[in-house]
Amino acid sequence: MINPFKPEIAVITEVFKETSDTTTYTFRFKDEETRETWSFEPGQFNMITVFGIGEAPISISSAPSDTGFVQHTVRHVGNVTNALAKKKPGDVVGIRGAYGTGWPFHQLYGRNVLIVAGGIGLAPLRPVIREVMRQRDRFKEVEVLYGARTPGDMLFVREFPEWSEYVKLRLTVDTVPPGVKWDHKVGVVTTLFSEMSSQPSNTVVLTCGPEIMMKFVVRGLLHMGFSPDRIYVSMERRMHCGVGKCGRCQIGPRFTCKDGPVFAYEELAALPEEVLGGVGR
Amino acid sequence: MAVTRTSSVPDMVVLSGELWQELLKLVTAQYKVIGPVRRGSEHVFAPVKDPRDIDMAYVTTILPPKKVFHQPFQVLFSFDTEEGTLAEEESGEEKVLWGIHPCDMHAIAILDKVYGIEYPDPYYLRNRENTIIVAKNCTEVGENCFCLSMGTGPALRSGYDLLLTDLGGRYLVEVGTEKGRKLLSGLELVPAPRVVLVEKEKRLSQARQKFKKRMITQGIQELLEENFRHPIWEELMRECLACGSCTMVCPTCFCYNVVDKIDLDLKTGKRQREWDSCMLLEYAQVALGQNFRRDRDARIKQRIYHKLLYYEPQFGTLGCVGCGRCIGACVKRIDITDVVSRLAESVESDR
Amino acid sequence: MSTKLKVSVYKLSSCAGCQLEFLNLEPVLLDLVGAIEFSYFPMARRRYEPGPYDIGFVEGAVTCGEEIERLKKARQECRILVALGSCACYGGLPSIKNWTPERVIVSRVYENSSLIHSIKAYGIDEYVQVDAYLKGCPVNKDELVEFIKGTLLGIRPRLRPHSVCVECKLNEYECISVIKREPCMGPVTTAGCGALCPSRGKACDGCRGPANDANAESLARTFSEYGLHRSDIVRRFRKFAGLTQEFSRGADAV
Amino acid sequence: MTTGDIKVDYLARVEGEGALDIRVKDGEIVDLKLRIFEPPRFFQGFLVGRKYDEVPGIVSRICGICPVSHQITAIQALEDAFGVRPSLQTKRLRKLLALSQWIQSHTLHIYMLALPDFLGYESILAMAQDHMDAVKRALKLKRLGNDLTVLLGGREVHPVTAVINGFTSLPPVEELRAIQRRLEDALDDAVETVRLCASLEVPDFSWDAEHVALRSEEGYAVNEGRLVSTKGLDIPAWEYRSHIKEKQVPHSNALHSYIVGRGSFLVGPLARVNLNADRLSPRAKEAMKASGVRFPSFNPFHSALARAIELVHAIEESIRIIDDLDELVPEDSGYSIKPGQGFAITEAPRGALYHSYKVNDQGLIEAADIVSPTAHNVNNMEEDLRRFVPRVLDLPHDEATLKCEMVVRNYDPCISCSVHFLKLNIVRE
Ligand SMILES: Cc1cc2nc3c(=O)[nH]c(=O)nc-3n(C[C@H](O)[C@H](O)[C@H](O)COP(=O)(O)OP(=O)(O)OC[C@H]3O[C@@H](n4cnc5c(N)ncnc54)[C@H](O)[C@@H]3O)c2cc1C
Ligand code: SF4
Ligand code: SF4
Ligand code: SF4
Repeated sequence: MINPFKPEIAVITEVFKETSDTTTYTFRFKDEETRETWSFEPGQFNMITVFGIGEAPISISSAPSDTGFVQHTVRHVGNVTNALAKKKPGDVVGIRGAYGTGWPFHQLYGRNVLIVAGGIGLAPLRPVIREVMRQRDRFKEVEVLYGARTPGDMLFVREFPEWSEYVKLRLTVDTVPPGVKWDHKVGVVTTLFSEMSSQPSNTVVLTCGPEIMMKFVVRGLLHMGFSPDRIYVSMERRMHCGVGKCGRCQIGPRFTCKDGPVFAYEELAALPEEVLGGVGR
Repeated sequence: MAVTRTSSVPDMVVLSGELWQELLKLVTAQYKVIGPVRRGSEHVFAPVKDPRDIDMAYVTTILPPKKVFHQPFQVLFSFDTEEGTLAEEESGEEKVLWGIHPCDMHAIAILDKVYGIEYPDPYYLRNRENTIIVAKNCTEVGENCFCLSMGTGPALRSGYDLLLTDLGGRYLVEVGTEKGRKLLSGLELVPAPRVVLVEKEKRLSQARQKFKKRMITQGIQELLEENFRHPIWEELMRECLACGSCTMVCPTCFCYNVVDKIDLDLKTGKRQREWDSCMLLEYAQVALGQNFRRDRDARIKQRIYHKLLYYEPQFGTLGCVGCGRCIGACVKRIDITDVVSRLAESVESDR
Repeated sequence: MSTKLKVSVYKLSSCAGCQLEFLNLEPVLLDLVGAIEFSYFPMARRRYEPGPYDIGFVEGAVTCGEEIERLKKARQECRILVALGSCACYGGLPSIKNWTPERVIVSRVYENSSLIHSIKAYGIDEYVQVDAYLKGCPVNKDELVEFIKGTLLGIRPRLRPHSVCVECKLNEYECISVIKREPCMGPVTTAGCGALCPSRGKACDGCRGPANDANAESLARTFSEYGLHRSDIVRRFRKFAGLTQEFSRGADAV
Repeated sequence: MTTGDIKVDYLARVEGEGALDIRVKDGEIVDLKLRIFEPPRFFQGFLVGRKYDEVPGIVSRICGICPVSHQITAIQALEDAFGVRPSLQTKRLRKLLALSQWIQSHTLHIYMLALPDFLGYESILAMAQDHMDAVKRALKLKRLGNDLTVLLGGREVHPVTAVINGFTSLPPVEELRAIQRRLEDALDDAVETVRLCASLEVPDFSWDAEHVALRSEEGYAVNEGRLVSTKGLDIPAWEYRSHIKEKQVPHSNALHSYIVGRGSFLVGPLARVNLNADRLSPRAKEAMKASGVRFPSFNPFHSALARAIELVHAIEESIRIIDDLDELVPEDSGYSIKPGQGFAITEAPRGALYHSYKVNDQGLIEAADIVSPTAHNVNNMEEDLRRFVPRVLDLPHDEATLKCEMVVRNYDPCISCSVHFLKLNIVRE
């Protein structure tokens, strides 16, 4: 019997510090067969093990067409993620996955795409952006709205110039520390709505970020006439198995790990438990 | 093509006095048996060495027999922090789970779905497959039992390897599977006449008369969906101790936590999972302190809604089997059937 | 060798039982001293090395001014300061006296009370910032080891934050409250002791202080239903952790 | 012609904190103070108003090294007040529990306090390199005592099962048998410990201090008996206060126990062996004889040896008690509360421990009186020091310090349990 709880061993091949508290890791599976057959969809996540510390669900931030390696972008906030911060190229971790629903990638073909991300929420959307760049003709207008706390907290900035050749990239930050140069917007991510070009018709929305952010994003977009059945959100819940067994991630009858993390907004809105916006309650 | 003696065992036998004792002796001698034994004034499922320790008259146990399959603590594998080498724990021996009640059998059927679908759970399934289940119909009813309302008792129709019914000093034994038949193979047995089924039915219908507790199941889904905001939840929030007992004892609860237990050399260790509970504050807390169910009422609702509303779309069945353990374990006597009745009453009086 | 964690153990007003738990770790003691250095531990060593230390374990409640000074010094010389046991966490048993005027308490023990300079007993976080709490009277040895391992690894160790009931159930102990209708503090007390008292047929005494989300008011109402007098209920909550908000609410509930 | 001060700050390894100030002038001691830093925790103060059944659990917290002794003494004092007479089974289990703590505490003292001093190490941890055998033996014996406490009481420090008129739970007989085998196996280790202690070179230092201990018809006294002494004391527990009192002395910080009409006295293993040698178990007697030291001995430096002899006794006696406990039956532990006063004395590892309570008709405590072994001894400690110090005045400071510490550590003082210590103007270096 396959044991879904036993991670594959992977070696860190590259460590790139995105910001003061976030790092992008490149991993290579030790087992050659796994390396060749392993596949995933944008928006899925892996359970990453630091042996002796524990496991944490982390979105895959590389694209399916990036073969031979897999990348994760990790914000160091707790035990596992801080332990990762101490890892160097050559160190081993455990990886199992890929788990969960991805973004409805094939539904995006022939449509406009609006991506709204906050903070670390850009990580699971990076694979979408990278695929869009590689198959640009299959999509109509693609616009990315991205907000972070400060300019220094923006992820993937070294890739922005290239991204901008393919998609409309609009940036905002909550605050600009004194002495920092910033040519973009200041304010929460929804302040970008006033300047964005995306229109409700034929547009699919993908959003990921803090739950409170997604609440206001969804509320704003619905108000502007975007269709609730074409808004997709990626949810965060505590998880310990990734495969619908440990129960920790349930939202109503849904398991965030296997029915999500990407949900159609409509599906969540129908649940009795107040979800988007029920922050802390 | 050896013809085993097993095939000569009839499908239905009646065992009394000596034969019954002989069966117990035979089974406990040949297998690791886990059966109901006394612990103070309660009962637990525990390994039985001496058949006299089995108490067939038990009403319920502190923990349900699910603990044999989904263990409170389960080592998943051991590791080496530098190499990452993974050694899996060895599988256990064949055992017999003796005397479980219909409600618990139904609960196991639910867990079979939880652990059997999509990514089958090897630890659960290994324990499950290694176990022969001897179930026992209930001819007596406990004060908290309401399986009758849930359609999960007092009689069992399927799922067992052997099924026992107490006919008063004699046991009707029905064979459910070949695994079960094997247990009877060492005895000289004659088939029971079909009339004992009449006797069995009589005893079970007597039992049905004895239920004091009842759960309203009709329209329960709508009832809950419409009353997510209801004063009763605030009242329960004031009462509930959030101690977690109700969920720890529930036969259908499956939540767990995973922890790495590292040795003092900081090089080797084990990954282990252990039961957890949605009633506990830290359960839904994530890094940086955010908690998706900080308030007690949110957690109480999660438990009750999960049992009575969410299992259905998840696993095609209600998540409560009416064993009554959560009622019995609650220091505050919070009663799931009472909560539903009161919701129904308040809706009734609103009309 | 030089990479060993430097550990110090301080004693304030206490019974020394918590620090004795280090020496009660016989089976792993030699491994432990392979990983950490008891740089300052008067109970076990005559010699001591000066700070700074990586971890400082402070045992005992603060009950006099001089202890406040020593505590502040301890805070300065330790990277991680740990409240070792319920006295250091909450004031512990010595805090029972806080509800009686100091003068009355002193005169019950000493004839010449003018010589005694005692103040109300508090946990150490009344005076300094505390990085971790190891609860219990005494602390649990397994938790102590888990904590040290966690510190060696640089992580937050997992200490059970929930009620004693969870461990009671995990081990299938007969419920003292439901079965015997005895007033058990388990539902509001932090686990980590393995439900020791219920395992030995005894109601939990609440020695580990309030659990996560402890609903002491509700438990106090149940105690009252069990026939406890108001003063009995107050005594139960004002024992090991009477100064905590949660247990104060229990004491005031009925 | 020397004038100097000896200050021993932080008497290391006495599970508490004390300091010794000695002022010397022209070779004469002009002032000697054993200062105790331990602030009072007022157990006797806050016990007033608590319920009788809380008492054993509360007084346990007076001392983490000998919690069992406080529990048992409190229980017996309350039983005395209520007129409860526990069963033989309960008495046997209690004795076993008390002995388990002797094994643990004696091992702790001998190997972790005394041996490093005599062998010239700063701690047992430092001894590990050269004396691994001894260290391993220490850990084994200490664990054994602890495991026996855990089996009977639930945990090593502040066990939970002992209550008035019985136990809340009984140990499984198989486990008692299993630990009995370990006790049998450990007897040789205990005898080896006696040999080791006998081999230590001790100063020739004796004086005729009064030695006080319980003595009983029922064997080497632990939980029962009359309080007797080498100078003719012979009283039951309830007469304690007519004979033993405390006074405050101007040069010292501590209340000093004294026997009315005489003065300071010594309790503990040395006193017990001196007064009860005839009641020791066979192997303990043998080991005592083989040690080459003649008892009674009035040399306080023989207290480690006395402890080792008691270690043999405690183990052998435990084996015997387990033999007697072949079937444990749950008993009715009911009793009714009566207003009144009760008294009890037991032998804690460090010596005689006295508890007395006055209980009202509600079962509330009206007065509590607790005198721990260390409180009994502190007066005598100073007496020892006063006689001993002149011998070390000419030694280098470090050595003199160590020697003074050793005098104090002979008593294995558990400062945290000294509920009677006063704290006065603490001056810290
Ligand atoms: C589907 C999904 C995708 C995610 N993708 C990313 C990502 O790409 N980059 C990133 O930096 N973070 C991501 N997170 C959040 C990340 O999982 C948490 O930050 C991480 O689990 C914290 O673990 P820790 O051990 O460092 O923290 P601790 O607070 O020490 O957590 C202890 C344990 O609690 C659990 N836990 C704590 N917080 C969370 C949480 N937010 N979600 C789930 N379990 C939690 C974990 O099992 C963890 O082992 C994602 C979360 C989910 C659910
Ligand atoms: S919810 Fe309660 S009654 Fe229902 S199965 Fe669980 S424990 Fe039994
Ligand atoms: S005995 Fe106490 S701690 Fe255990 S389940 Fe009952 S109430 Fe909770
Ligand atoms: S059960 Fe309660 S009193 Fe007993 S050790 Fe645990 S927390 Fe302390």
